[in-house]
Amino acid sequence: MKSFRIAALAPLALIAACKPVVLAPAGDIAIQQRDVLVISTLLMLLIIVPVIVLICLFAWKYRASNRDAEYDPEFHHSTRLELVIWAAPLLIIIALGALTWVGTHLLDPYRPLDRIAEGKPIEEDYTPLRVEVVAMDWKWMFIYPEYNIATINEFATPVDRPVEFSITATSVMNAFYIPAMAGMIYAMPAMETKLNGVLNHQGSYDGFSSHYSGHGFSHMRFQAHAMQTADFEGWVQKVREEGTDLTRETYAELEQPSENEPVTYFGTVAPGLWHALVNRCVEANRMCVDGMMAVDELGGFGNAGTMNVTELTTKVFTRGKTPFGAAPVVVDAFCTVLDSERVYGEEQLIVTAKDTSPLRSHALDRPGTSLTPAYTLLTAPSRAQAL
Amino acid sequence: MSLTEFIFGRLTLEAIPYHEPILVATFAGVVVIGLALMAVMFRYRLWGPLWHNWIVSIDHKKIGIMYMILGLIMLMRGFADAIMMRIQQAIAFNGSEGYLNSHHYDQIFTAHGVIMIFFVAMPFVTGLMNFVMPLQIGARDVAFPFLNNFSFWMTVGGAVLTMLSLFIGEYAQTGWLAFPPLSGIGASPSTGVDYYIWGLQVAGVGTTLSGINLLVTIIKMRAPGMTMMKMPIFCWTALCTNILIIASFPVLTAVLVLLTLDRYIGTNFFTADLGGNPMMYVNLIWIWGHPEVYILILPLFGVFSEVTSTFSGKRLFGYTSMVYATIVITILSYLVWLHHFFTMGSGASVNSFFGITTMIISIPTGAKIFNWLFTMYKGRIRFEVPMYWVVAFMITFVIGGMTGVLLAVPPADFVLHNSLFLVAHFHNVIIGGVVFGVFAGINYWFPKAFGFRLNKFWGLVSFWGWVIGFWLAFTPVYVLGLMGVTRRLRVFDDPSLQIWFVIAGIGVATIAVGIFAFIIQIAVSIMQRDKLRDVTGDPWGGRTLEWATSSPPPSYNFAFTPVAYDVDAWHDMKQRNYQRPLNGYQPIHMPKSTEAGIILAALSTVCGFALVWYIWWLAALSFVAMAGYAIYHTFNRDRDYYITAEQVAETEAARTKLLATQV
Amino acid sequence: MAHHAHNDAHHGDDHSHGSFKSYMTGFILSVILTVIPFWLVMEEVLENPTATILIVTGFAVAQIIVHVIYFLHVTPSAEEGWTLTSTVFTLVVVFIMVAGSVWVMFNMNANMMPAHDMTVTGAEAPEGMGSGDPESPQ
Amino acid sequence: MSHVTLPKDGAFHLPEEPHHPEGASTMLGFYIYLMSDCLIFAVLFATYAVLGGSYAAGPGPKELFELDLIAVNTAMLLFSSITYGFAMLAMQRHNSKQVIGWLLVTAVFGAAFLCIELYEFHHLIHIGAGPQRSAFLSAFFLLVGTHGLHVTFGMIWLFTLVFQVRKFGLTSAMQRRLGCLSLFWHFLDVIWIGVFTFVYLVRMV
Repeated sequence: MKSFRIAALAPLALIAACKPVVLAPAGDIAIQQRDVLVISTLLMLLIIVPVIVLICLFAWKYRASNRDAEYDPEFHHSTRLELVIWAAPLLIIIALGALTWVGTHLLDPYRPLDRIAEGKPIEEDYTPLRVEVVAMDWKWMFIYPEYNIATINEFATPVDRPVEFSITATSVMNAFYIPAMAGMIYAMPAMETKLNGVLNHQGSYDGFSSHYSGHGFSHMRFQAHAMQTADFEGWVQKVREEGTDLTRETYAELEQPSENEPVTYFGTVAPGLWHALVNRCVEANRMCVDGMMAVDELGGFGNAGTMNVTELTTKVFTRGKTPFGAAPVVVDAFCTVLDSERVYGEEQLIVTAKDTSPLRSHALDRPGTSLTPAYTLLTAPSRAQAL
Repeated sequence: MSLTEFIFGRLTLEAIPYHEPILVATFAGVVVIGLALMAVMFRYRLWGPLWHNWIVSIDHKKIGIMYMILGLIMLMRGFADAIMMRIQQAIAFNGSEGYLNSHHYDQIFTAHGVIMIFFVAMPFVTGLMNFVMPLQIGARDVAFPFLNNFSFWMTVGGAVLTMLSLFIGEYAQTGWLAFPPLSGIGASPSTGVDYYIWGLQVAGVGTTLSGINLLVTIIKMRAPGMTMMKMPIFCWTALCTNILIIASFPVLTAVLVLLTLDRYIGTNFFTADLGGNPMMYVNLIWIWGHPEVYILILPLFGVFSEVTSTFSGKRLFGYTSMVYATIVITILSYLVWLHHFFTMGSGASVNSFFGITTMIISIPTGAKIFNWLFTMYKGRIRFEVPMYWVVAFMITFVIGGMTGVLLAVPPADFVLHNSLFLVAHFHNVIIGGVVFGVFAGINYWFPKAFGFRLNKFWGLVSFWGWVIGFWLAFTPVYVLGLMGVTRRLRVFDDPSLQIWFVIAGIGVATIAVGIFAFIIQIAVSIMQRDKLRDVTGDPWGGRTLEWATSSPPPSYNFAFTPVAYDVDAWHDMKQRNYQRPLNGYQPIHMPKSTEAGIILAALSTVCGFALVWYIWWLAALSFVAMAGYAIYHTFNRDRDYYITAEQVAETEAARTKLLATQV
Repeated sequence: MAHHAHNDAHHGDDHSHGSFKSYMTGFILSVILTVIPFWLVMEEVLENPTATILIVTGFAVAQIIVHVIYFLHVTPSAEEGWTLTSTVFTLVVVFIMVAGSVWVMFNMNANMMPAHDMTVTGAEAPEGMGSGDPESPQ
Repeated sequence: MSHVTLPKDGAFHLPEEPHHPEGASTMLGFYIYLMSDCLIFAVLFATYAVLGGSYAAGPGPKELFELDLIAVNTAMLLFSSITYGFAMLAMQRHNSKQVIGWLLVTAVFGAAFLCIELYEFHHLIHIGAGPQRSAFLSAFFLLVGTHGLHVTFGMIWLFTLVFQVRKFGLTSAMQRRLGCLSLFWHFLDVIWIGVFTFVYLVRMV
């Protein structure tokens, strides 16, 4: 395919201008993905090329004006030929299917890296650089929990250090993509996706959203810098020094849509911000999504659950006033047990979820179906004690 | 609520985009052309004939032709969008914002996708099936002729709503599948998404009903002797297409209802706050979306089969395996939807399952390619225009198929998804498959529909314009995809990309030449119609029953119900010296035209418009009127008539005379 | 099942309409198949909820089959088998759609929904359940 | 028409116009329409299956559903099914009076069903558990509501047919229409089996 294209376009001498980052990436994961791409292409060319040749050949040879060619209007069935017709693509697909199965599992974005580059396996006590990525309207925020710093529209990592991204979005869907580093993955509100990758060569690479997300989408770009470890420490220091504080209030301002946002640094990050923003409870008095889910898993909050909502007063990009139905609401940060008792009396029990097993894991080693949490029922006295 | 608000809902003067010069110019153009058309219609008193012979007609052939015209008109609109996007992307470099702001540009790419799929490809496909299939099975009409007319006008209604958004309000700025939360009321509070929803809902009703209609026609109305395995292959693909329509469009309807409720009454299906899950929308809409791809391509596979076999002068190679390949594709198309969102992160097991099922589809598809190949083998290929399209299709489509399988490999998809590579891939299969097939079909069956052939020279100009234009336009798009450029971008930073966009722009201009040449081809052919006239009814040496009757066929299609003994029934008849009967005609029972279809469709369009603009009284009124009129229509018992034996004899005698001039 | 309406010249379709006996058979079977699951759930007859769910589901499937045969008159011979074919095809698609959606969404949620594997005890409660803001309770 | 016997002499056309009964395809067409409707419900069931556990810290099924009511509702629909069956049997005997009678009885049961459902919806919305409260309630209201909407249209259709049977008698066209409504009505009952099992019973275990 590529050579075909090159052949087609060589006269235009444009190849020099072409920087096919997907075919020549700088990160080990992207390199492996590129390899899968190239191998699959070659596998398919095994059948595509002969087919194209045959199409041209038959079209030419059996043209009506060529009276020398054999004409056999009754040749419309041949069991042998039909077996070949079905078997040939089948064989290719079996090979490709095997490649797919293995490749998909090995290159699953949730799977931690087992090597930094070809021939460089990861040492045991190695921890990846954790980076929390937020797709906002329309800019990217990167939080470095290890360093307690954050940036807007700039990402840096030491060369050869595996990075584990946790990705979410504030309002609409985006996809987080640094083509030179690793494949893309969606960024969605109230969800947390993971991506593992590494950059093996020093340099600056393009990063952007690859899923359309509204008017400012085109400018939703950032630079990903891969630097030597010492430079990275210096960069962290620079962010600390030049940056302001990322408080919940600053965050609320950032959440408002804006385009072409310049690179911004934050020297400190409010505690619990990431958890709160993934779970949509940065604002005061909101129940976090994970809290809601824990309650739901135990059967909801009962009839008290009809009163723990409050009207949505701030403008939120994801919700709006509809022509019918009441104004949009959000779930309160809970009425307390006392509230519940006041309204519904003693017998209303509050239940808590307890699940010690990890809920999620990486595709290769998901620990069965341990999704059912253990229940702990609290009786009235212990409830009072708990609160 | 004030009185104006009650009467006009949220429709105000501000909804008319007079501040957008492009739209004002377009509007002026539409008005001028519209007025000119009206003037012509009045001048030549064409309203009456138009109304009686076309608009209320329930003749499947006329409805088929009207579908094709609708597709063609909408193709112009969709293509205009394409040109605008290409120009924007070719100039928006080095800090330039181009000439389209994001509000306008985002509407354009959304509208381009929606229009090309729903109002170009679907009408083309439905139109071809409508025109050809009943003729091929030797039927007098479809099973439910009135419903056919109604379905057509519903499709038009959807198109009208979509087009209205140009001049009143705005269209969706969400991409053609309108994923929430972006399409939710919070992020898209204006009318765009509502136009999208109601346009598709109105058209969707038409599509579903037409699917049922055509399916029942194939099941119930085949000529005697035509068992399932003696059906022309186009009818087989039409059968499978309609099964897919019936079994997938309800999903679209339902998922749009969910979105509607989120937008209109504040439910929480796809919001992120109160337990909703936007991923469910993506999941559901692709359960519809993938079969939709096969709805578009399968009938064209049928067209290619018919054309290859006719122009190679051979029976189709491997009829049986072709049929089974079609059936396998039909069923498998329900098992692959997740490959549209591998990168959403459903985990390796799910991804590889759907990746592999997707690849499996390429086996029957590959078998089909080989079948066409071996139909050509030892044939005597006459290179008329339709055959050119077939060869171009085969070469283009295998490459599109290859990039498609590539995208089905999840690790590769992770670097190519949502990129311009993907855009190039689906244009490669949709232009290379659907559009090429439609042009092959139009060139092939045009003489059947109108009694004269299309001009070959302009047909070839159109062909080369499209084929060269396509490769010129989309090869750079593939390259850009490999350069990591994502789709739907409006402006670019990297100046090295510009040259590729410029080449793509030149390619689109070349396609424009192809489209223009097609229009000239039709105009020239009409002028040369006497020279191009075909009186035999069988200009190509056809093999299936539609070529047994006159061109254009009489309203009753066949004076006598034909009997089929072979897959290539007409070829079989010719081989065995079939003599056309010249007497003994019987009166023929036919359904009557009715205006109910267009009235009901017009009412639903009004209802859709009212719902877009929150004009509740009008929505309620038009809905009640619709229900009332539908009930009223059930009281109408004057639905059929007989074409007398004398009238049949007269028509057939005229044909006998014509045929005699030929010999 | 009776087929005396078969090929009735009056309306020309070959969709059978059933007899008194077939309707009553269907009705009585339906009543039985409805009452038992309601009884099982309302009286909490079985200890094991999973067993109850499976049994109730089984009864629903049985009752759907009864309805389709006795009320909708779908048989291999009706309409030359086309109603049966379309029913089977529809069921296959319904199964793919529902099971597929549940499977896909389960995996997505497992991968992406925020973890909520925390134990809510006194000290952590505001952190987990509330907004993390000190003044959270009303 | 494929079942028409072929001419014995191997002729390529039928000398006589084959008997092409009016509306021969209607029942099959309508049945296929029902299958497509079935898929709409399948989507709604899938939605309920996926979102049915998302109460958003609101009330769940155990607080909201009253099985007694659902049992009565189910009975109403089941009775209406058999009475519609009796209407069809009366139609086979060409007794239009009985047909109308049984249709009206069916309508009474249908109306009772709708009233109970409306009462349930009203009650839920009244206590603050409307479709806007949580994804679970959205999915619940939509699934059950769509079924109710179908029953409502079935009722309108039923009354139209009562009127038409009186006006036109049991013509073949009327028989066909009664047959179609019969399919529709029993189809709704089939859907209801899914609703009472998967929406109510299973969630109350």
